[in-house]
Amino acid sequence: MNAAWLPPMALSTSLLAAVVIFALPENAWRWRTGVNLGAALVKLTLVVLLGYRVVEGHRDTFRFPVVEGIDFVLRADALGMMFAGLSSLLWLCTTLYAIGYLEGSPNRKRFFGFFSLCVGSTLGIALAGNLFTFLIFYEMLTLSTYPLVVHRGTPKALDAGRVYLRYTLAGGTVLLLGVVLLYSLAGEHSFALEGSGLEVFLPDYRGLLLLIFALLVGGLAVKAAMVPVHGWLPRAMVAPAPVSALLHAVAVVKAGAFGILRVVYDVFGIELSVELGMTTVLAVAASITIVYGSLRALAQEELKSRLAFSTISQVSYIVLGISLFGPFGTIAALTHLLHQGLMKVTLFFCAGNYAEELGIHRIDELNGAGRRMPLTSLAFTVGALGMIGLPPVAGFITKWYLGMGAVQAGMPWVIVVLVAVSMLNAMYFLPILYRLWFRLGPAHGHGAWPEERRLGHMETSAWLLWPMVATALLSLGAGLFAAMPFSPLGWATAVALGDYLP
Amino acid sequence: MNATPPLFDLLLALGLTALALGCLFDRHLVRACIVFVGFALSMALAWWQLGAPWLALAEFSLGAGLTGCSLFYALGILPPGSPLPPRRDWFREPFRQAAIRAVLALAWMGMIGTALRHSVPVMAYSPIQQPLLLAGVAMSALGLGAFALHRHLLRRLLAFNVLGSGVFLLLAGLTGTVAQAQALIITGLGVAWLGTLLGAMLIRRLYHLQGAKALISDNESLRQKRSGP
Amino acid sequence: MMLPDTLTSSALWFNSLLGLALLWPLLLSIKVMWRHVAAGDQGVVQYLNGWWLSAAWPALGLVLVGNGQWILDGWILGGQWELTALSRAWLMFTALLWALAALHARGYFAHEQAEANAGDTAARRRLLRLAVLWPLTLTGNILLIVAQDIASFYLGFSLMTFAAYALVIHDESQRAVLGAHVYLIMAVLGEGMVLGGFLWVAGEAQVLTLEGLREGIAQAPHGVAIAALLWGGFGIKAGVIGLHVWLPLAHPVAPAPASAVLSGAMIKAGLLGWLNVLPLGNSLLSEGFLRLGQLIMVVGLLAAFGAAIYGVMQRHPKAVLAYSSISQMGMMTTLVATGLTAPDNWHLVWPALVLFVAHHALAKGALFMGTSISEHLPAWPLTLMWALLALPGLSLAGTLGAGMVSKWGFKSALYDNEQTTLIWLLSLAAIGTAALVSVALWRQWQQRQVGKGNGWQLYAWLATLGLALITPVWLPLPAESMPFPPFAEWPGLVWPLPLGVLAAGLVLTLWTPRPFIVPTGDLWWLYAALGRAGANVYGAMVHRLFITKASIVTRALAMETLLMKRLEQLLASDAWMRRHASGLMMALAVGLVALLAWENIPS
Amino acid sequence: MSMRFGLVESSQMVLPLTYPALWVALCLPCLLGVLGAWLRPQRTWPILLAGLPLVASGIVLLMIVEQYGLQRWQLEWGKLTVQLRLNGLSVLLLLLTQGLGLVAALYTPGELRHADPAQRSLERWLWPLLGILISSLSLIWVAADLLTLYVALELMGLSAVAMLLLPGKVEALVAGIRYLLLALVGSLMYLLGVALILGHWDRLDLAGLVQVVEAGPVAWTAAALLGAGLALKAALFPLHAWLAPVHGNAWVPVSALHAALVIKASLFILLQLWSVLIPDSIFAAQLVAWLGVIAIFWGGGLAWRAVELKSLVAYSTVAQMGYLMVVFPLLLGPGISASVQVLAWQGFWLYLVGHALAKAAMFLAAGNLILATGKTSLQGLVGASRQLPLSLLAFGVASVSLIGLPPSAGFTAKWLLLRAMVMQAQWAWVAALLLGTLLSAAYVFRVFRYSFVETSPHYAFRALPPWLDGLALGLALASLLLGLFAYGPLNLLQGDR
Repeated sequence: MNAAWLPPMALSTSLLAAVVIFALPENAWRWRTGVNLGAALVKLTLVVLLGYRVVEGHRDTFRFPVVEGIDFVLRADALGMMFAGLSSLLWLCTTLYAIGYLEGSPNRKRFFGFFSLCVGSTLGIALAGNLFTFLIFYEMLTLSTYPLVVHRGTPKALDAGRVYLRYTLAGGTVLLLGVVLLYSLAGEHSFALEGSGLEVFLPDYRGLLLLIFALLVGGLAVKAAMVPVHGWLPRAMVAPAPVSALLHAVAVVKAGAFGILRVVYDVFGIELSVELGMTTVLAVAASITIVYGSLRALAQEELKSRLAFSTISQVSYIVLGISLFGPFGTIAALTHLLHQGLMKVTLFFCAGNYAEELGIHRIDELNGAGRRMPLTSLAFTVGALGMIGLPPVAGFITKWYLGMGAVQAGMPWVIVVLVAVSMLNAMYFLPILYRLWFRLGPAHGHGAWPEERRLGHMETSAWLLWPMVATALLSLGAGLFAAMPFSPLGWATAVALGDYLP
Repeated sequence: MNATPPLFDLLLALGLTALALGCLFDRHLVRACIVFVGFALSMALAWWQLGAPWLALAEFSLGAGLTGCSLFYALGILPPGSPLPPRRDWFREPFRQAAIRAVLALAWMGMIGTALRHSVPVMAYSPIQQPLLLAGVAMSALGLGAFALHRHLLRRLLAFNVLGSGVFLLLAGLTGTVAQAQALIITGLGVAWLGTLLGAMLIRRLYHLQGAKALISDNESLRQKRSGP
Repeated sequence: MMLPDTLTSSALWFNSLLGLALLWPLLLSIKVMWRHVAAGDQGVVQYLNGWWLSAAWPALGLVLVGNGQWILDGWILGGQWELTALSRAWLMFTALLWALAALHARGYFAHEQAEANAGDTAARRRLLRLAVLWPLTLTGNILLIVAQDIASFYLGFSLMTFAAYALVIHDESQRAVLGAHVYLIMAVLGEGMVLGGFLWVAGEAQVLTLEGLREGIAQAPHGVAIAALLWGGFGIKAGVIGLHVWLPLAHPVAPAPASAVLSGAMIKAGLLGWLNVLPLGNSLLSEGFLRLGQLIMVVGLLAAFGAAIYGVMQRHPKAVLAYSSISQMGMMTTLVATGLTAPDNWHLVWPALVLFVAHHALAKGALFMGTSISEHLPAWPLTLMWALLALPGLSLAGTLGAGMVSKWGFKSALYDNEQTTLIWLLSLAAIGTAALVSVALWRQWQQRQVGKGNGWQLYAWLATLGLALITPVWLPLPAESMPFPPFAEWPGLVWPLPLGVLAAGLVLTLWTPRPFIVPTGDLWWLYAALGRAGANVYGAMVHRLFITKASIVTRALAMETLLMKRLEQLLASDAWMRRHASGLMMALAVGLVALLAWENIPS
Repeated sequence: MSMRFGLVESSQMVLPLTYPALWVALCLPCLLGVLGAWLRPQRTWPILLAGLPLVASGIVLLMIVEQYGLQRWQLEWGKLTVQLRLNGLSVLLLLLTQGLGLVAALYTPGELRHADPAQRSLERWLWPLLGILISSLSLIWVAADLLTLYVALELMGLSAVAMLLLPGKVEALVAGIRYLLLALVGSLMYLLGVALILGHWDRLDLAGLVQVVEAGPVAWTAAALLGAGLALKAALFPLHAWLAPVHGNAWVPVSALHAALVIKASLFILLQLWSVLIPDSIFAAQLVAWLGVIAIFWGGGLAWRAVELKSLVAYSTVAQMGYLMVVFPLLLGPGISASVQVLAWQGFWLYLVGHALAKAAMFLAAGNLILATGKTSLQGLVGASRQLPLSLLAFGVASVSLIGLPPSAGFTAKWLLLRAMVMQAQWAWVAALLLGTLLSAAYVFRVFRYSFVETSPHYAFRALPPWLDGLALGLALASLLLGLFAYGPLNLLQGDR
């Protein structure tokens, strides 16, 4: 039984929400909040339903022809549902957070409208059943994110927006070329095919296949912020905190990483990728990105830019996992897709809370913030420890599987990278924790906060607090109960063993 | 085959070419317009000669009468008492520009001539046989060259009209006076008059709004205004 | 090796007690936080109250229940918690030490509590931090002992490591901050090495349990390298020479009860790590492991002697004791190494080692607590006091009580294998121990103060002391593995003591170098200098890259401006095209014809 | 190629019920225009009501074509024969014309209400001119002989010029007279080409010409003359320069119609005639394509540096026409495989239609922005994102299609074209298309950059009736959705219909 209506319906929740939000007047705060939350909940429900059906063995597919021989396909498969679940869940959290974060600021209608579009595109990316459909939503994501990046309207924000567009549109164009070449070579190619079907071209078109692979992955790497095409990401930090959270944890960088997953596993197939020798290249590129991102993060003095460079480093773990041939590498990549999302979103929520409540932007202003904002600081601690890869936070699980995958794929040098980066992560996160908890600051009567506002009777407004606590608990839970059947790890293992590998 | 061309045709062709030259390159605008009316009358004669009395009538009324009136309206002569724009065009193109136009016009003539040579077999043997066709070629080339060269709007309007006449003549010469050709020429004449009328009104309006300077198209002051960083 | 359960216990009973042992400290730390929050900014809270003191008691109860196993399927990567003969004994002395140290802490921090009650916010903050993180550290320690799966073990290890940072930094003095930072840096380094080793072996052997890991290492192609990596990683915690630098810097600055658990329980976790991951007693080991064992042995002996020689020149009694710990750990390292060099004998060595470790834990705990006693001497006879203070030292040197038993234990185990050189070397090292203890006592004597003592502090110390001396009595090891030395062997065990005391006396009287010649933390200063130099080089490189990048950016911007100018000049010719549209049209037509003709001319 | 234009001789009977629909489609606009001049509607609903039968006629024709395929009519009028044909392509363009015409008409009252009263003296004339324009455009799509095409072309040209002149500003007049003169000369070129054809082959019906035309100097010269004249009218590079000033100064619905349809009509005729006259020439098509490549960058560069909003939109038209020019070598010439030609054909028309919708939407949106801000420059848009979200959204959606980002018609068309180019291994065109995409993104996003500025002082904005924005947004969305739902329209474009 094919419930074709389910995928488009899940997709349309956020698109409809965007339309309704655009139609509502600017000051209809209650209505907008209601629509936002209602849509997020409905979408989450639908995605859970889809996921349930995927577990039951259904692959709900919705398709119609766009032009001769090319279909628009929305298809719920296990891999897509991982990403869809992540985006729906974090959309809910981020929406709640954003409602609190933007309270009283101008242009909220625009913000939430594009926010919904952005998440809608992300879901579209997750559900896309072929490269053509993927490309559609991928570019939609670029466009709907631009207004969010320049939301503040300051010259800095506008410049960041320009840089963002330069990178992503150029990347999108490269991707487009790759997709066109692939379609010209092999025709319509659904993600659903067993095996890649491209092996037949290997003897005659090796060079072309290599070129297509390079174009596809190169185009996607822009959004995944791999070195040397990462430059947009730290600049995009001028956006409001929920946007940064969304960009970094769910939407944009993940879209790139998810795209690489699709290309390597579903378009080329991992065997063909190995055969082409591209996985080693990918592993080296990812390792360079990981180390470079961490080194740069070490030198940052702003909290958000440190987190941004940390993202550059962390997202490439996914790519690294992809490039490690074998089930463990795959599991690591898939798991990290979710884990990194949870942890990073927590960290950005925290950074946003510090900025909103206390006006803190620089790391050296954080002294003693743990006393003033204990829950936020606890959440930050959880996120940071996870990033370092300490158990029981979710980051450890990924690192574990990455290491196993590295040995399995015959690339033990990756372990050196992993350990070195863990140390680097510790070097740039532990000093923050030290400042939060052990240094004396304004909360102890030394100096004053840059710009203190009392947003709620707790340490800050409840809108800002609870989503963050929820994501922190989730990232803790994802690590603590990783061996449970429907944990991210469990799901990733099912996907990796059931769907992709011989 | 008759080796000598009909004398009247020859004379008419020469006269048309001369009148076209006169109206195109006379800097005195009133004089040029008067010459143009003469040119249009000769055209009517040519249509008569080609056996298309309806076309002659149309040319007489539309080409000579209404177009002439439109031109004089543009010059402020009709209706009496209108403001009078300067009667002479003092603007001079650099020599190089003129030379390029001349070369283009010659190339143009060559191109049309080659096509005619293939299309009308007679032309290959004795080009003189069809003097009106040749006049059409010359007029269209002259008209186009002048149109490209001149900047004064009225003179461009004149050049366009001469070009049109040349094209009509070519058409008639190539096809004879079949119904389709007549329909095309009548439409063309009507459009040419409408265009001239519109142009004349525009010239008057522009002169009214901006003065004599505005009548020189694409002069520096306007260009400066349009181009920006 | 497995012992019969001392109590017949159902799995449920075991599991719930194990859960309680782990959760109880967590709950207590939440409770403290809650009470602090509930009391508000001005409220008075007794942080180290009776509840808090009970943190380690469920773990003690667990030991009494006996061996057992609890498999948790959903836990991290699949949990397997177990009390084996080894871990049961280990948990016993660890929990005991934690419980006693907590009692001691109640007295030790009474003064600070009073300040907090008087409204000193700094004292409140410090006490709250201690009260919250102490149970957390304990949880980590318990977890790493009971864990038989890698993830839980690593979790416990890291939890203990990072939470203990708060214990070291407690008084927030400059030296405490330095000590804490050194501790943390070395800990992170250790975590990294351990993680690397774990990942490697997990990938090679695809195992999740420690038992599988030991077998995996023995068979893996790069087993020796992995073993070396893991040995180094845990060695940082266990104070292997070269990696020991945090010990002498962190111990003196930490509060006495914290030093007691640090030195007594936590550095033993490193040793437990070795026992858990190294393929000790596996008779099918490759040649490489033998070499590794020899290397470890050499390093251990180096620590045993080097630390002793360096330690006697220290001034702070706790620093001396820290060096003593390093020296003792060196001896234990040597014993561990025999598991690799002489695997057949390992079944005899390990109970002796555990006894040694347990005794050392309690005795060292007593010694560290003693340093706080000597600062607040009660009104008891001085000789009695000094005798009591010296007791654990004497025991450590192997002259009486449990120390003698344990020394005899491993001596006899080694005798069976005829490793006489090793025995002789270890006896020689005992001289060092004796000397160090003597110096520590002397330094305590020099810095003694009277009064302001507290009953909790004193009685906890006495209890620790007493329990240390009778370790074999309560340690849940088979009695036959803890034989009491026959009388004839006594001189052979006692002789290092007088030599040690003599050596100490000589050093103290003849040559006491200035502190800057023998700085506490020895190699740390070298490492720090090297690290700083490396950081400088890196910084210079980065700076140069930064300058290069900036100049490239400037140049690119200049180029862009220039290009824009050119582009605008070019685009200005659009007006030219407007002017010449008709001419262009003519040219286009002529050109098209020419092109069409050219195309169709037969070549 | 000429097959695809429906230029086939067939003796198929014409369904009688097509006549009324055809006459309504061709004549009703003129009648309505006269009515409009008389009544001068100030509200939208009468216009909507009047436009319904028109659109209905288009839909009836669509259904007929879908059902029965190609339709041909021969109207005898004295010695003259007027040939008309209706295939999938022409009915598609007819519908597009009617729709855009209706939207432009709906927009007009709003535009006039807010226009400078000094410029409204001639507003009465707008309605009949609009009517003539739409009628003549409809005629162009269906005309199948050169005479009818000439008449329709002249009608369209003159009415377009007149409409552009109506505001009466000096700039409009200067631009208008230039346009007038060039358009007239262009028509004469066309006429000259027709003269050569008529003189040589003695017939004007295209279907017949397909049979008799053979390569030779006459065909070449005729093709060159027609090509040059129509290129001038279609504003193909390098004859494009008159376009921007014309658009910059006209009324908004007029600019919209002009950019969307008028110049496209000339291109339509150009391609149709070339497919008849020089179906096997590579070089001419290559020349056009190379000029198109230059146009993409030239127009893009000009739009990128533009100061005025409307000139940005106008210059972008130049660049977009360049994309269409680039397709020529894939449509004309020997040795193009059928699959490539199908892709290129579909891509060409999809791009044309998508661009027409998007460009019209963009002009309307730009007009809204200019009306509301009272400023014509990009600088004047500062703060618009807060005050005029809907106008800006319409502009944004239209620009998505213009840039060719998914899921717009521009994207789908570009996709088809890219595939055709890749299959034909025309890498230069591929590069031009992709780089052009980036360039168009660069100039379009300048608008947004200004509109998102929040730090500058805010100007007072005039409130606009929401239906003005609604019209722009509707067109933009149509262009966007056409990309996703292109299957039906493209099916219609196949040659057998």
